Amino acid sequence: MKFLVNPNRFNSLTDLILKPLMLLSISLMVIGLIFAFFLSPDDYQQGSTVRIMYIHVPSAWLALMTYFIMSLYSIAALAFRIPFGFIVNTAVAPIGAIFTLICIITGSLWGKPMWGTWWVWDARLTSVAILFIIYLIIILINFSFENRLVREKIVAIFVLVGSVNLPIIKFSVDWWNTLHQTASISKLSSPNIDTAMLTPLIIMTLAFIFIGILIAILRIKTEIYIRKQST
Amino acid sequence: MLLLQNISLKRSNIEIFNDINLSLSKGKIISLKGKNGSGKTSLIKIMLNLLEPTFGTIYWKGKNIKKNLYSFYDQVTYVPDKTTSLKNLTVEENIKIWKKISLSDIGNSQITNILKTLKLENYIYKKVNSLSLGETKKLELLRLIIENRKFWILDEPFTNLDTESINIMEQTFDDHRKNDGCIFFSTHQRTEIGITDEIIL
Amino acid sequence: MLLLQNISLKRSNIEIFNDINLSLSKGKIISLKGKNGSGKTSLIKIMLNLLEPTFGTIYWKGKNIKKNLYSFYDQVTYVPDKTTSLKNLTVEENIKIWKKISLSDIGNSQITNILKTLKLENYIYKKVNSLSLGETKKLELLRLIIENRKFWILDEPFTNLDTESINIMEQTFDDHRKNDGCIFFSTHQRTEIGITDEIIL
Amino acid sequence: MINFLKKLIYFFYREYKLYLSGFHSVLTMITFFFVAIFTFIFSIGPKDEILSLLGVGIMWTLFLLSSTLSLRKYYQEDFENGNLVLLHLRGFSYELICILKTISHFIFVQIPFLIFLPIACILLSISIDKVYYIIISFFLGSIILSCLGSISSSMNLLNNRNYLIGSVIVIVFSIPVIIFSVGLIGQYDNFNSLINILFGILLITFAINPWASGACLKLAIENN
Amino acid sequence: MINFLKKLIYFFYREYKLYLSGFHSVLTMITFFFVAIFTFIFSIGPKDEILSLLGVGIMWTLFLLSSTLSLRKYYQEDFENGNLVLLHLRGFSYELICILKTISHFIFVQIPFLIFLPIACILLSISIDKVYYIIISFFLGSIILSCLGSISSSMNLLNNRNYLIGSVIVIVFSIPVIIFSVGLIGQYDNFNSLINILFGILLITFAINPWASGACLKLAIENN
Ligand code: HEM
Ligand SMILES: Nc1ncnc2c1ncn2[C@@H]1O[C@H](COP(=O)(O)OP(=O)(O)OP(=O)(O)O)[C@@H](O)[C@H]1O
Ligand SMILES: Nc1ncnc2c1ncn2[C@@H]1O[C@H](COP(=O)(O)OP(=O)(O)OP(=O)(O)O)[C@@H](O)[C@H]1O
Ligand SMILES: [Mg+2]
Ligand SMILES: [Mg+2]
Repeated sequence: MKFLVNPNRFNSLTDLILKPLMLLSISLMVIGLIFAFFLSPDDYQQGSTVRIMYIHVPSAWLALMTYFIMSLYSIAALAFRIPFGFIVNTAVAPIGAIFTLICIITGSLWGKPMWGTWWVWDARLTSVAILFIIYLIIILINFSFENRLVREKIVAIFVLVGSVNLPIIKFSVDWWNTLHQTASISKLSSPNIDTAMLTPLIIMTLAFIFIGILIAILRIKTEIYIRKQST
Repeated sequence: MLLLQNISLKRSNIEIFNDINLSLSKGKIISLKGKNGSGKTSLIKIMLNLLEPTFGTIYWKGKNIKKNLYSFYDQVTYVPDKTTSLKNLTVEENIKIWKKISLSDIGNSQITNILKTLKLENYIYKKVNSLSLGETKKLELLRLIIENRKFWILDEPFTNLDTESINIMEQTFDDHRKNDGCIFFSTHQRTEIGITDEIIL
Repeated sequence: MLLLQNISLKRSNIEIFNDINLSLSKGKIISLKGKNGSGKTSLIKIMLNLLEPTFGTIYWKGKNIKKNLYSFYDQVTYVPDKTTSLKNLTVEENIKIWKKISLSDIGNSQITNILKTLKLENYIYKKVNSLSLGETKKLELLRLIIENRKFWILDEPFTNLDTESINIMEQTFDDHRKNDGCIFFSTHQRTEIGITDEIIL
Repeated sequence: MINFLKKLIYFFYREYKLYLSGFHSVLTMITFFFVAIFTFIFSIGPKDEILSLLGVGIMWTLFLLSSTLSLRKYYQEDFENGNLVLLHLRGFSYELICILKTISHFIFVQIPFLIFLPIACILLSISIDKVYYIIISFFLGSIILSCLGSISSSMNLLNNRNYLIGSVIVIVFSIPVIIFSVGLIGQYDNFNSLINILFGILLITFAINPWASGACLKLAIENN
Repeated sequence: MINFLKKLIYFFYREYKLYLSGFHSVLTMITFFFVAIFTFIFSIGPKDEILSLLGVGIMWTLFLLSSTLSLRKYYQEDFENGNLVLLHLRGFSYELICILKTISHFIFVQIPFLIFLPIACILLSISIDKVYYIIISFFLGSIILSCLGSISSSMNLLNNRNYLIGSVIVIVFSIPVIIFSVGLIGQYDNFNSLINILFGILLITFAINPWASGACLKLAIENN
């Protein structure tokens, strides 16, 4: 598992898996989209708007997952002085931001027919919006500060402070009564969702994960390269 | 007293200078010369522990300077190359603030005298940003007298001064050296003071 | 071409100078000397119509300068005594902005050449606020070449420059004069260029 | 003539470099805008009726804030480093500088906000059919703010205790503008007559601005 | 020891002179605050109940936003003209400078503000018995804001292209403060326990401030 913290190992391993990963993620995406748009049934209440779910839910999960990974790496970087953590932070933040943005946009598109408005200040929506702003600020910090050492530290600290937001997002639907759907799929033991809908959802989630990993690998590689250049 | 050992500096990956050794002690005037960009200002900043050298150590009274930074600072007056006087305040206010912050026990009459020799006496109630460049520089140099320390570290102290003021400054430098002071300054000008050592970067 | 007649100036009720007469015309280098506070900078500002003299008039091509201000400005490059380059931008961006605003038709290769002779070629992607003082001054003086006008009006152009750069500047001045240009500059330094006239305030 | 137009364009290019040293500066401004909206919502609570009541006020306040925050970029920096003089020598009269600076302030500070205004409206539960009115009134209002900002920051250059209140006076002057624009939102019936008043104010400030600011610039440069 | 105390006093004297000579920026802040309050009053209309309900939240947010207006006085000027270095050489460690600057920001910017607070309360029809609570919470909150402002403006020294990012970070961090302080006003019963939380936040920011800002100052000076 050394490749998770060591740039050289990371580079050599990812060189190997990059192409297969690319193939895998593209094909999963295609299959998933076919399933989502053609092979899955309409919801009896929501009609075909339910198909938004196949994008909304995976991107939401990935937005959270990305931030979670960033928090782990920030701890690694700050507490155990593993500089690779800073690299990951810098590289991965824009990916998380994009996923969050997708989640918010699809959510609002879904919200208009379902709730009658694009936006409400309900706990989950608010906390996701804050997540997006946190991502944005991280990106902006990376752009604005010239001194790399400073920039990295500020980002890592910021990520850690911001991570209190994660449980709020996750459990907001349980803690406060909100408009938003409570967890129905992620109850692993008995997901109360039809398998015809579950299959495309799972495929799309996998596709999102692999695409996320793919872009992350590419970005981390560039980041490693940039740092090698500058020293 | 102050000893620089094997100082080297890189800035943005370009080597500025390498392996500088020098020492300051009382009764010396050292001038620092070099082309533009040769690192004079940087060396002075390193000397004052404002900039970390890439390599090398600085000793003050035999100990690493970081160990007793403030005892060193307490003996130094630094006049940077840029204007530091507060522009929206008058000359008098600037002098007053500076006198107070450096806990100087210099008398008002003495200050008036110096203002007179420097021909600044008519400007005490003027704001600094309506002084001419040379007058501002003189005000900067006034800090040497106000703070009344042994070590003077100056970055291009003669720019914008007219010949007469330069002469006065050279006289002051000489007096200071005779009073057991030490002066380290960078310059592009040829000066005729009793320089005891010249460093060329 | 430019004629100053009976110019006097008071600033905050103190008389700075009185009854100055001078004229600029092509092929001349005029140096302006004087003590600190004698009004060199003020005279230059008056000449550029940036400051109203207490008394006296300025003529440009026989007409009062206020009548055809911009035709005069169009022939002048002014390098003030303070840094004007934008500190947060790089050297290259500064040059680019300046080139565009003055609608200069000077080629990039020529600029690269000058940057090389001034030894600034390694700094083009550096921000101005991380340059040394001398390097910044050189960048300022680069405007003379970029703008490519006949009249150069300079306020203390040699401060902070090393001897080598001063020589280059003097060479440039000489070339400019030979090309029918006109230079008016204030300085405290002794220079050895072909000064045709010296005004002492 | 073509030269003159070129010069104008390069002036804006320069301003662009000064205001926004890249895309991330724009992004920061917009983030600032949204973070501020969030803060308001956290402090006054997310009740729809209240939000849509306060929404316009919130947005106006933020507009006012952002234009106050950016006042330093107006003339201060260029004045202090002598660039104002250099621009003048390159053929920009003081009045022209003022006009161009006002326009660039509008473009580089206010426009990014105006673009994201509809999203802000969604967040503040302002119904979509009002957005049209809001955008028009903000458009006019922000030009007025830019003009007023120009006057105030040029007055501040005079750096003389008598003129200290420059920036204050101008904020105060923006009160009627705000009253009108806020009032405008409630009254869609006589929207047109109100917008005419706003337009009138705009014309007046726009006409006064180069004249007043130009005089201040001239004076400031003389005293420098 | 006495020398040290003298030095501290003279430091404040110096700050006093600086803030006084730039008094218009404080004045700008206060006018901005009031104009914004007027804006809200106009957009809500003089409905007392709503006003007094929302008043505290509005004041808090405006307070926060207007304190971003004064951030330039914090370190920027002293950094640019080299005075930070000179003060350091006169025996003020970077951390000490940060503490003193924070205190003087509080004294010379926030206190004048706090003085005008009761007037704002009257405008927003907040009943007089609440004013006491409001002042206490604003008092604590403004110290927190001063600390956060110090951190953000010292961070801004490290980036000279994007002057807003510091403010954005500060605002994000102060959202919890606002939530607590606004919540405080509604609940006079457990006022004490809530004030304790605010006090806790105050202590934390006050402890982090010299450490974080000091490090930024040191780095900024090295890179200059
Ligand atoms: C802008 C608005 C929205 C945002 C920001 C948002 C955000 C999120 C997030 C962050 C998750 C992942 C939660 C988790 O992992 O537990 C999620 C899941 C989900 N969202 Fe949304 N959402 C929005 C609108 C909607 C709408 C309008 C609907 C449909 C009515 C919806 C339906 C769902 C469903 C069904 C899930 C899966 C829940 C589960 O089983 O875990 N969302 N949303
Ligand atoms: N903050 C900085 N960041 C990066 N490089 C810098 C910085 N400051 C100075 N430099 C570079 O370091 C070199 C030395 O600069 P320094 O200011 O020490 O020169 P100097 O000898 O004082 O020159 P001058 O005679 O022009 O004042 C220059 O090439 C300059 O470009
Ligand atoms: N803005 C101003 N307001 C009032 N008086 C001023 C102003 N600027 C300069 N002065 C005064 O006018 C006199 C001449 O100033 P000026 O800057 O022209 O001198 P100078 O000859 O350029 O001096 P130096 O060699 O020091 O640059 C000085 O005594 C100065 O104090
Ligand atoms: Mg230097
Ligand atoms: Mg001068």
